[in-house]
Amino acid sequence: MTDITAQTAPRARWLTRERIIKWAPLLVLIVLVLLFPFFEWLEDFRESKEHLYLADSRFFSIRNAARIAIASTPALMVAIGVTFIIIMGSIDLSMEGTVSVCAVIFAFAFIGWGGTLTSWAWLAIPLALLVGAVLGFINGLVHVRLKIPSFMASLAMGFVGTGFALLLTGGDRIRVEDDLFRSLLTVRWFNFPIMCYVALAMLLIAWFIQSRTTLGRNFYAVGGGEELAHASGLNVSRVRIMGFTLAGIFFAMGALLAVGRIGIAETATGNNFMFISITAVVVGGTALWGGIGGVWNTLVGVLIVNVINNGMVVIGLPSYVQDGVLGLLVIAAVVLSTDRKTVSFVK
Amino acid sequence: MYELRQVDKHFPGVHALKAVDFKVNRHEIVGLVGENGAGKSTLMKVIYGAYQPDGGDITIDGTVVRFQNPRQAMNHGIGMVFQEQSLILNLTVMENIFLGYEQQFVKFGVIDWKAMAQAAKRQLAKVKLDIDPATTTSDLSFAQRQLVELAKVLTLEERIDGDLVILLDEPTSVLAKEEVELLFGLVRDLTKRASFIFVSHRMDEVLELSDRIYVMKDGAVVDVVAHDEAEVDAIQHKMVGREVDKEYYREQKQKPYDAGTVLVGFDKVSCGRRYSDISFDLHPGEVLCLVGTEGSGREAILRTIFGLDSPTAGTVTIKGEPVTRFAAQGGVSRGVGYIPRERKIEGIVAGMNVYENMTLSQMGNYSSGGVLKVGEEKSLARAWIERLGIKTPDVYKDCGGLSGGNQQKVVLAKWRSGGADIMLLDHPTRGLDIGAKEDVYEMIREMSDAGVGIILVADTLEEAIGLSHTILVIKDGAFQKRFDGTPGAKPTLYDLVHHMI
Amino acid sequence: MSFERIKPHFPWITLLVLVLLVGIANPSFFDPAGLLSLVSDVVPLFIMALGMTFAIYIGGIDLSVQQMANLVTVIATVYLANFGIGVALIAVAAGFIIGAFSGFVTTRLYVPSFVSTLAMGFVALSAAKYLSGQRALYMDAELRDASFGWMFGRTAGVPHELVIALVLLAIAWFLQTRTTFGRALKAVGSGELAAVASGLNVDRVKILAFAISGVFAAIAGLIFSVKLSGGDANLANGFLLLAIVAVLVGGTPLTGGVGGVVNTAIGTLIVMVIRAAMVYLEIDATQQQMVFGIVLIAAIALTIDRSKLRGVVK
Amino acid sequence: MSFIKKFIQQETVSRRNFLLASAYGVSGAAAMRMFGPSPVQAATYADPTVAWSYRNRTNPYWNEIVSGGEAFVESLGKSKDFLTHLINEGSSEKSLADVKALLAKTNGELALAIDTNDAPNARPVVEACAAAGAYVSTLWNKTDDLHPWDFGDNYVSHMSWSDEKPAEQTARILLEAMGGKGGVVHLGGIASNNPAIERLQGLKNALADYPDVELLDAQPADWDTQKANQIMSSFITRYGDEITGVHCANDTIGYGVLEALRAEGMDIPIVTYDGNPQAVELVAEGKILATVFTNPHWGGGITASLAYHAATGAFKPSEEPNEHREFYGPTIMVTPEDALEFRANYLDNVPTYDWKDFWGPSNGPIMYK
Repeated sequence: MTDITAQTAPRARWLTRERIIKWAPLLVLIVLVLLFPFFEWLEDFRESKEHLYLADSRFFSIRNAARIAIASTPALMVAIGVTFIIIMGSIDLSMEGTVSVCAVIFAFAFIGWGGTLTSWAWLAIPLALLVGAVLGFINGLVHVRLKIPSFMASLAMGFVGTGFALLLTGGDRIRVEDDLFRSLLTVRWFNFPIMCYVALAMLLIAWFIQSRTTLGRNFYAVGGGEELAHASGLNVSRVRIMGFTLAGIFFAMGALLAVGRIGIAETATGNNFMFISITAVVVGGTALWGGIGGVWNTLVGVLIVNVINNGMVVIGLPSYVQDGVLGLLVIAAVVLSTDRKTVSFVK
Repeated sequence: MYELRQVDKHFPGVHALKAVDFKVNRHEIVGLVGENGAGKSTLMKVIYGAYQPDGGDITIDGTVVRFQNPRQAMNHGIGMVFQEQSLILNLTVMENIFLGYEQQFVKFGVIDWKAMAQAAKRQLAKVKLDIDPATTTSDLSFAQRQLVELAKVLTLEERIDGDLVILLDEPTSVLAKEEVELLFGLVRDLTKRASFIFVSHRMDEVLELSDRIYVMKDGAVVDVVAHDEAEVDAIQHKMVGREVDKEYYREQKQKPYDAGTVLVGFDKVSCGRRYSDISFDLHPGEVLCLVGTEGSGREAILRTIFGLDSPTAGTVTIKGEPVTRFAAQGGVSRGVGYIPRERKIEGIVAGMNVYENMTLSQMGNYSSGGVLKVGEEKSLARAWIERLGIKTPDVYKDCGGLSGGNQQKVVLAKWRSGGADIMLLDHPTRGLDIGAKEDVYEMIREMSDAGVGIILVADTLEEAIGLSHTILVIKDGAFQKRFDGTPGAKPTLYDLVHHMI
Repeated sequence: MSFERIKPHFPWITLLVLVLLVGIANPSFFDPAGLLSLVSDVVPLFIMALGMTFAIYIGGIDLSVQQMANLVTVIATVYLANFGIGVALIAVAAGFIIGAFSGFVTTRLYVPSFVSTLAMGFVALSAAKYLSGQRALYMDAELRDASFGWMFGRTAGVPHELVIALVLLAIAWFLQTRTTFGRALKAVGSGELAAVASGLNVDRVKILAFAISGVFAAIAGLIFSVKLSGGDANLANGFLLLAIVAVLVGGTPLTGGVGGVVNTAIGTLIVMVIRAAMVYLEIDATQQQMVFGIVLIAAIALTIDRSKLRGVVK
Repeated sequence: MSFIKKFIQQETVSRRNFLLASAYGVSGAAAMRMFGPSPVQAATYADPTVAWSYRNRTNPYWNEIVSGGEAFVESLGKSKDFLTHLINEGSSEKSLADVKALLAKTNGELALAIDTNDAPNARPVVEACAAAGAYVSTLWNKTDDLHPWDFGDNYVSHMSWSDEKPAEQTARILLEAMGGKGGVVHLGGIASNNPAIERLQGLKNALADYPDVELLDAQPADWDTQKANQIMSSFITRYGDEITGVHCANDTIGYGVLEALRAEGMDIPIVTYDGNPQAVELVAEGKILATVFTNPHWGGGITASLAYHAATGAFKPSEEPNEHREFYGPTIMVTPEDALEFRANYLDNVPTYDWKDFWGPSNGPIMYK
């Protein structure tokens, strides 16, 4: 007779399969971080140059870490936003449009209200976040109220967003030159520019939302079993709309950091975020069918993608093979972090 | 206190509830029995707010109420402990307990996990379950999950000032005997605070626990008996509408099987943690029933024979050939047919019509060079619709829109028409009404006569006993005992239960 | 109930309404020659969407089609001189292999098709860049005419491109509705578990679906390459999202098992009409994309048959 | 240089040689017998629709082009809105489909100025215009075997820019600023685009005279600011202080590079291309050493003007010499010394051009290699 009231027995072995799979994305990241310096070493070794593995690596250096971090921050914000949606088992493809609109409205407001953070122009920041929230809210409404699957609803909303940004700018690009705002990029604390700390703060907020708020936990409930969650009295429609709204806010944050990085807001600011962010989320180990994963996974995923991108240039891989290598590495990373025993089928 | 008056519910093509009167008094435990398909689950869904009735009233203390969703019902003190696992597996125990009611632990927008854990502890203590509330639900055993379900519903106690009505849907189906007693003790304790509606297939338990018992048949309440007057035979009679006799399971049609030939041979077969060291032989014309509790490994054995799971040890032989590669295609080509329990998910393809479903496993027979002979498919379908009496307007009807019994007949037709001579039946009568069940029993006998070897995982023990030539009892993946089921010498319910738990 | 009965017909009703709206606003839209030319120009996109339908029909998606077509434009241009019309075979083979590999990664390695096909698209892009030497290449006109000139003539006023499209549509329709493979596709899309429990080789069906998607993308690339008489690694850019949109607007939702190739034909025409409407209705250049998005939401909201999206809408 | 890269590059070179031999070797001359309609006497129109088809509105370069087109229609006494815009969003398929739609709508009464997005797309666009009796002038992209004079009057002209020489000049300015030694990196456009190829070649030509400068790396940044930014930071990791100069294929790439340098606190000379107002500003501030102004305003206006005037019959293209049908656009080098003056002359006050002076500012006939 089994004693059902007892605690489930603690896992005897420390290195269980589940645990390895859970940490696989991080392992992949570590392997990549060690792999690229190896190629550097190999190159110098072939040319009989003095090279101490890692110590003499240019890739494996604080300054390059900062560069990878800078490149990662806007994508991280966008990826965090879409992480919440993917945890719910939906998908959001509207990020390119939302990022563009937020960036452009931010820049217009910032310039119009004084052009420097020391004036009322700082209000442009909350305005941009608000715009992101509104766009996300509309996206959620279209999805939930019109009962259009999120893939289609958000894809179309993405077109609308990009179109709206184009309408606003008429194709012009707006420079944001304020030194104080640009200190996001130019001022460094402990070798990393401020934007990295901003991104870190947002990551912690996202983590907080994910782990300490009702909304965050409800995302997991919806992703784990929408009908069950509904039967438990959860207002699933509301959670969904809130989720898309929250994602919109993070997309707006991504827009702000993207503008902070380049100093330019334009319709093209949002380009390329869609595939990179979803790839990063999946590579980080958040499953597209929902319920598993989280923002730390997304951080690892974004870093994996950016480390690959940076490392390929650093070891001098020709540009035309870079896309292919990125593709294959992404497949490899996802394969390693998927628990094939718990998945019945994948589409 | 809680009352349904003349409640009606229609679904397309089904009159699921027919003018049902139902009443629960304070501190009362009300039993609800009926065969599958009698309307119990629809009635429960109406009670806890998942369905809205088409006619009649729901009253609480004489006031008419109407629930749009389960949450509104909960706010009136009505909670449900589900039969199917309704916990969300990727959440922790405490999150499941307070799902949708986290607000009480939120301070300044932050969930106070400690407070929630403590509160969850209190709830778990009510069901005497001592586990860490932060455990991920998927790590719990089925029995533990069942208690967590109960603990979850009991949160109503703190939340609602008024009376509570708690539905228990088959709460004992996965519990061991002591656990059942523990649960009953809990429920009796709790009657101080709440009323219960207890739904179970285990007649003895219903009789033991309930103050009054409602008997349902074909969507209507056919009898209400008080605890003291209740008798198993009488209730069963009401439930099925006649004596549950040998006729019901077609025992008179049970013929000896051909012991000289072996269709499926299991020789010390193990499959991971699911089952181990199982041996048996299946012969033509034999109905072999695997008996055990949920998760005892019955289904896994079926899946191995069909080719969906590969064994980790031992030898499986089908028709004398040892199976080396386990894949469903192999199973089908060896003449194995599989009627899965999840009929709507694994049995039929909703969205495909009758003839498409019937030929799905045997498209090779109805095509040449990969091109389908749709005409032949349709005539096949028409033939089997007639032969099995499948109720469908035509062969183009989407199988997702057929009733459960007719869906099951389509699945049976799929395998029988394909010439399967080894049939694996996993809960073939689950959710079917009496008439449909009898059709299934009839078909099992027919197949048996035709020399088909059948491995059955039955919906109830009575069914297992009534239908089978041979019964294997399995517990926790291990073989317990073999019973011979020759008519007249069949084992009793007690014999089986004794070895099951 | 009558509303329910009209529902499956919404895609083509939407198309008809759109055509009428544009035509009323600008009657020159109804000029048969102009319409015919519009339709024949959308052929490469249509063929790509046709292939995509198979991937979406089983509940997946194929994001590699655009890069596949890019690769084929390069292959066709580079090898035309060596193999003549034989490059068509190479192109189709390349499409099949890359598509099948995506399918393999999806079904056997459990990588969601959204990621596996995206990644395989990158691989195809790399191959295209490598083969093309990162340059825009063009075909020798005589060689092109000798091998593929037949693609662009007219017979009795009907452009051959259109004939090709119709033939491919017929083949795809036949595959979908009349073959065991098509039936298996439907089973996998509507109820994968039931398909497994019926003993279908589900993995093979899925891999084949992606392979077919690759083949159609390759054919689209080939036609496009011949039409433009050249190739480079970016030539087919802009196809991907439109191809997805064409499938979705036609009423084949991402949940699988519903819709089909005929829907995609209608969806492609809807996309074509919306796009042409921008020109005919003289929508301001800066507003076009936004208008496109809004019309798209409206069109999808109209064309998807929600009663067939079993269960929850994600 | 990395051994992987060396290996793959060697492979590519042999592959490319093979490819060139096969693609070009068999038959050089373009034959139009089957595809192109035979040149016939083309009809002219009193009031044709004037349209510009271009890549997108997010690049200031195209905005300048469009402003030229608009200035031209205004010179006809019409409003700006008279100019029809077709935007292809970087899709050749859309480019062609939109042109076809417009041809159908206008029944061929069309004067089209177009950049076909990708060179191979030029042929079907021109063929469609010719078949419909419309008049088309192309800019930038066309394949070398496609010529206006093969289409009678309908294919009016093709204008491009010879970027090799100006890019070489900016490269020389850069290399001089570097003191004739050190290492330079190049960030290019979409690799298969002709201007991208020519601009890199210009740098390579200049480098021949500076043996002490090493071309450390050249990668395509796809004309994209953000991509340029990321590639530049990776370059900084790989080469660090070895980089003493940056050669960019256009201004938008330059912005990304500048920001990457700014993030690192690095200050090394860079040169760009295109002469966008913002870039000219940066040149004036000394942040960019040189850019090349290709006068997109004039280019946009004159391309539309050529098509329009051919369509109205004001001039007959087939009677013009070949150098009037295929010609290079003007280029003006902008350096810190003359940036302010340049800005005053060309940007702050856009000159009023005589849109009938078709070939005045042009830069000689297009030469094929």
